[in-house]
Amino acid sequence: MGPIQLIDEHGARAGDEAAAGFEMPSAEVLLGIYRQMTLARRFDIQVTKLTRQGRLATYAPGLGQEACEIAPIAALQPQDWFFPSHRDAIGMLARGVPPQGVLAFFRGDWHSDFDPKQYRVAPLSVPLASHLLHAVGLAHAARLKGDPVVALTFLGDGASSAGDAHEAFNFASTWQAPTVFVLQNNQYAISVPLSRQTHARSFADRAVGYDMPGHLVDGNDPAAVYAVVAHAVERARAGGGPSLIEGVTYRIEAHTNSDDPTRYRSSDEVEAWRARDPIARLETYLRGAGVLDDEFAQHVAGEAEELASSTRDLMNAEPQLDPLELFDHVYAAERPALIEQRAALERELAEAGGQR
Amino acid sequence: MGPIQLIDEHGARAGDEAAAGFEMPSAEVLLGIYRQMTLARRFDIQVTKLTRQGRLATYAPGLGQEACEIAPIAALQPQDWFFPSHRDAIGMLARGVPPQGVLAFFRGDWHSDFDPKQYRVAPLSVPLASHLLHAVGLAHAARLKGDPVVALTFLGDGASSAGDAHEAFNFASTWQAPTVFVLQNNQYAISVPLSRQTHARSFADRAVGYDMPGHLVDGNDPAAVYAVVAHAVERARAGGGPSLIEGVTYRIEAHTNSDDPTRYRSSDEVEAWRARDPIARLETYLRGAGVLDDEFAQHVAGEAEELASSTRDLMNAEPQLDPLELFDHVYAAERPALIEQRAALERELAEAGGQR
Amino acid sequence: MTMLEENLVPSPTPGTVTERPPQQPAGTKALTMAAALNAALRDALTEDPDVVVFGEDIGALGGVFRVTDGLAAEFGDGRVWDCPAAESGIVGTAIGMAEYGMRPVVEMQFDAFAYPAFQQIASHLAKMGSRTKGRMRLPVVVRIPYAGGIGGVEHHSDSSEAYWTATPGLTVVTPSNPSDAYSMLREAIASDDPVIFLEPKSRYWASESVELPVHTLPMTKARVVRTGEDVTLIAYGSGVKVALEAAEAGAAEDLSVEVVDLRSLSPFDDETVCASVRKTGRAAVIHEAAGFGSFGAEVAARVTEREFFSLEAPILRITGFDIPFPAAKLEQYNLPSAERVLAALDTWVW
Amino acid sequence: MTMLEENLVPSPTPGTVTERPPQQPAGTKALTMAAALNAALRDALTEDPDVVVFGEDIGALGGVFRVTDGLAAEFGDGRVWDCPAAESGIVGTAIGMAEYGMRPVVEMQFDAFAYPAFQQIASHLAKMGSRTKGRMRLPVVVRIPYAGGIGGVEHHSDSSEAYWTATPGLTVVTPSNPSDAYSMLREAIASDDPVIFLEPKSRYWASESVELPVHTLPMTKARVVRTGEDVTLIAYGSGVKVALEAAEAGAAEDLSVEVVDLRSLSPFDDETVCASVRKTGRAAVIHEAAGFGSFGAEVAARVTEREFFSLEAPILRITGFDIPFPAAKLEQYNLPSAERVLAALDTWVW
Ligand SMILES: Cc1ncc(C[n+]2csc(CCOP(=O)(O)OP(=O)(O)O)c2C)c(N)n1
Ligand SMILES: Cc1ncc(C[n+]2csc(CCOP(=O)(O)OP(=O)(O)O)c2C)c(N)n1
Ligand SMILES: [Mg+2]
Ligand SMILES: [Mg+2]
Repeated sequence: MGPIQLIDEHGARAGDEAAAGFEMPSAEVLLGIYRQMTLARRFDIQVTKLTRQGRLATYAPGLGQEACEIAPIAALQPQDWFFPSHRDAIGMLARGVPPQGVLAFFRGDWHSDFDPKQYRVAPLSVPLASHLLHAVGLAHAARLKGDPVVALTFLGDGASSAGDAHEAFNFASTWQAPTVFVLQNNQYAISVPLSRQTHARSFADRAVGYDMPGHLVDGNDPAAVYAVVAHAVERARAGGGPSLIEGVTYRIEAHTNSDDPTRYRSSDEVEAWRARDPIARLETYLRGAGVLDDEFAQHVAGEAEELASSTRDLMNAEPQLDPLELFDHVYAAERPALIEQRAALERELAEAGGQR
Repeated sequence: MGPIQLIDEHGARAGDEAAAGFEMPSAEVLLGIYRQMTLARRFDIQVTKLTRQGRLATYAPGLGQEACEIAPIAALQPQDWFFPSHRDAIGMLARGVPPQGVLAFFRGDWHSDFDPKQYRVAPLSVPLASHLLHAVGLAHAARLKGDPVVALTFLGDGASSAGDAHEAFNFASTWQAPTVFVLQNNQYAISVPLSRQTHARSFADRAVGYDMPGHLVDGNDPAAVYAVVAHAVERARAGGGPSLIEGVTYRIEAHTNSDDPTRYRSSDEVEAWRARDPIARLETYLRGAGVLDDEFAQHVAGEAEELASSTRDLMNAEPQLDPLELFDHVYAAERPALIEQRAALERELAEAGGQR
Repeated sequence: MTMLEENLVPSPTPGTVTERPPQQPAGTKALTMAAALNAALRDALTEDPDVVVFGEDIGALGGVFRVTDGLAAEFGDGRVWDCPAAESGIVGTAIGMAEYGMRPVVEMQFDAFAYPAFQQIASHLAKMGSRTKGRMRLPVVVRIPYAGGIGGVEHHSDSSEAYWTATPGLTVVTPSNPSDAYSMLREAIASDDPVIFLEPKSRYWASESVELPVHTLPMTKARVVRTGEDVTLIAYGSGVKVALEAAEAGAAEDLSVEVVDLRSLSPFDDETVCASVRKTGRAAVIHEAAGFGSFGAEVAARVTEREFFSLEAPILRITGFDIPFPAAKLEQYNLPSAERVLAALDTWVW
Repeated sequence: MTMLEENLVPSPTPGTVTERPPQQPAGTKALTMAAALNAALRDALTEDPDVVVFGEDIGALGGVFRVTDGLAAEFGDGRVWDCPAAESGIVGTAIGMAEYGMRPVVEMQFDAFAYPAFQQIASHLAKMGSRTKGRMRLPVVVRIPYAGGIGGVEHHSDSSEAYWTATPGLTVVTPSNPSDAYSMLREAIASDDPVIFLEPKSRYWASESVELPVHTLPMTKARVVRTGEDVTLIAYGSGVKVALEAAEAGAAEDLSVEVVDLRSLSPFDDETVCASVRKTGRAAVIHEAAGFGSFGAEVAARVTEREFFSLEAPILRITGFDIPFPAAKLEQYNLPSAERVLAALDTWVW
């Protein structure tokens, strides 16, 4: 049985078999996703460009993965939490974290610079799959407190190999913690292809070993991703436990600006996946369904341009960073040693006239 | 579908459905297993007793798990390797490691005191599931060298929760390394029952996520365990890749001498499992099949007593340990610091007249 | 410090040091360190609904050292529970719970079994506070029974403090007696910073007459447990007993020994330690961990940096050898002893 | 030491320090440390069929730092291959391969990503030799690019040496230049003991004129890279460059600075270091890692133990602050610099 699909590659409604009983989301939901994906695409392209220009330390583009990044976020309620990985800047953006908050990490201003509790978004986590356990713990804590909170977290095909992925699946299922794991199978872990990462027929199969639902979804079909994730989220909220969802997609861009994909994959392969663009697919469907017109499309395009230019301005302005702040947050409690070291750096900077 | 069974709880040949296509091992094989199980049982009881008397630092009894411990060893060829866990003293014994070699760890003479290469048995590994990766690595290395070697390793229901268990399953399946994982599900991880360890219907289900064969076996049926493991071993040897086999069994004794099972399980439960004794089951079957007679049984019983008394003598004699040897094996290369420290201890001992 | 008495209690693992029977003053209660820790957890669970306790075998069994004895029955499944045998999972989920406002206290069954959680501790637990500019603090306590002296088998006697003290963002403390155990664990649980709470295994059964709740010195302060004039012995955990024995023996030889119980390894109480060293002019550090690259090196280095000109001799380290911790029957040769301490002091030119 | 020259090579991660263009003497070849390591792996793979190389992205990509560039194509899948992204699995399977007689060289992509392998390294790799009384040695090399200076994001700039040096059973070495990188990696691969091979990221692109194969000092020996009379700077990895810069600047102020490149952290070459300190009477240790509980503490403590009476002043430590490694735009404030070294030396009473 192939991946669940609601909109086929040509933008037409998929057959019942492919839909596997999942319903087409409402026009309103799909328009919202269309808008967020469009904004995300424009943001992503802009940031990738700025990174090439050296404005950011690094950036992991989500280009081509917008369906997996955006649709799950649309399935959350305000009180829910999102635990992103290195690939998920646009997911964070869609969840409401402002560009500065999303990009501080990538520019190298600070490891994270937004209030996780305000947006219910954890700092993006780099150590593969390690954040899955945080999602499980938070979900379990909320459940113990009786709050209707669901934790959504993303991982990649490479991260699926980490021991923490297994421990997270096992803790979540054993505790029946309201957690939804979305595995974005974009075919590569940097340069390592699936065939060297796993022997599984699908990552969704992993769910069997934890007796939790596992769904294999067309990761470039935003409607299918939304339907399946929304189902899993509400199931978790209702006490039904965790789910694992694999979205089959593709990383169109390089892993990061410092990667050289020509060393490990063909441009034909990339072009073939470009043709399966998730945004174009949704747009075709929505226009065909008569719910998306030029006016809305232009309006969203305009928003996207604004976002791009404000992001450009943001990244072109040097951030005002205070090196002395390095000492201020390491501990909640006061530490004499850090007070001394802070003072030492302060003296050094004063002598050097603020420069180093 | 229940666990695979070739001999039912009453010692009768199980039905075809339960056998799931596996064949009854030859009388010769079963007699050999009967003998090893009997020796193991007696050894285990003796060592447990000696441990209670304080002759050993600790011991993790295999009582009741002899089918899972012994039958897989019988399925190995001389060139194959065995990677035991803390529970597997009797498996090591069955593989040919002499009592002193098996017990040095438990008495506290040295962390391991036999030549792994001589017996193709790795030192018993305590950190849960960590040794599974060693088995996978060794199996892969042998395959790269073109040697027909299979690595067999044991883990428990608790160890299945460790990240290393997943990483081992994933590396083994991705590399198609000739490894056989035998998971002894004895219902508890010290005091923690299955329900708090996993939500899986069976651990054999985990295999699905790695697209490797997974077999659920009656872990107290030595014939079934042998048949399934032997099949997996030869499959692996032939290049068919790894398998995961869950044996459903029970830890009759305490976790170790320092455990108090009355705190977490009922004696009724223990007695119910005692009634499913794997040795009695095999004996009934073999006698019914007319291949085991009193003479053989008595002969084996005699061997068992000899083993018990020699083990008793071995453990009652204080080992001759040289504390200076502590410095001799830390590195293959010479270390000035260790030479100094060795000399310092030597002086100290001399001054104290060898005592401390 | 309150008077210490010790009694003979069967250790959950064999080979435990046998100790003097207790004589308890009226009105107070003889309490082992294990019981004191148990009481601290009980009181914290009672006073703060956000405190939860979980780990391996900490429920019905009460922990392999019985530190959590009775808590699961008393507080129920939503507060105290057994979880899968996976330490990364334990610390990782504790982090998530703390992010939702809870105060998890988790147990690593033995020192070496904290290693699977190393990434969660070093890359997340220690860093989340600074990572988020203090917006997301992680009030998690990781309890780790550590060090040897109980005849444990391999991996059951590691002294892992150097790994944690080398990790900025962690607070690392270790009590050496029951009253500190209670007081410091309460303070650790109340702290908004993650705390690595190291429990010296061989001291679990040492008992003391104390009335609970007891509040001793702040968790981060060192304590002079015996005053002396000639030399300062700097110790912590199980090393404090060794230091006190050495001091006692030294007194017989007219050597006046001051003993400092660090209590907190990170942060380090420079004030108390340096004041003592300024007074005595000589110091030695005692711990079970292998000497090379150990925490004792930090103690020697920083005290020397600060008090070089008041030191009459180099700071010595009496530690375990630079070898993996030995098997049960050989551990005695690796553990610091009063004799070894005094012999080391003799190497100084006086 | 052979003359060092440096050139500007784009770092695989942004923000790399830019360096002088190379002038290479005739007959020799300008080689970066990354290229030297690549050559060492190639030569080892060629000479010993039991050597295998695997890890994340070390195949077609050639490693994120290109250290394994071209090896997969040249030696094929059975010798050099990409594996799943799981470090415990990488070290754990390497251990198993070594048990079967192979000599695996594995790469941890960045320092902090070795942490998932912590248990495999501390509880197995380091202990197997002593555990088996030397019957089963583990000739495994774990390559770890470490430290900062390349503008990396979080977890990409940790200095984790203190974790490894505190672990008996490991040999821990770190080259500071291309010729040592080649020579030491060859020696590490040939060693029957497990070696943690720390590669200072910021030096990958420093180049040197050298003819291969080059055999420098034994891996476990320190080297005096600059002689001086007034003070000894003890450094390793990226700190050597800082020390040499400080020495150069010091010379301008009539301060005669001797610089020792440790090369091996464990074992420690007491002989070479103490001889230098006896001569100068003053010493300072330089490293990027946070100072508290650092390897620098071991250096200061052991040298003081041995040379207390030849020291005119306490051994200083010029290190990173006691904080998690900062974000790219702030790392410069945390990294030791020649100015900071000289300023520290000024705090001594001369
Ligand atoms: C524990 C750990 N090891 C290694 C890395 C380095 N690394 C960063 S991204 C990456 C590949 C991840 O692949 P995948 O999970 O498929 O996510 P993708 O980048 O494809 O979105 C690796 C190995 C890391 N971040 N964490
Ligand atoms: C990494 C690690 N954590 C904790 C322990 C302590 N421990 C020893 S045995 C055990 C339970 C193991 O249960 P299981 O895997 O089912 O094996 P069994 O003892 O039942 O045979 C635990 C938690 C350990 N050995 N390793
Ligand atoms: Mg991927
Ligand atoms: Mg079990």
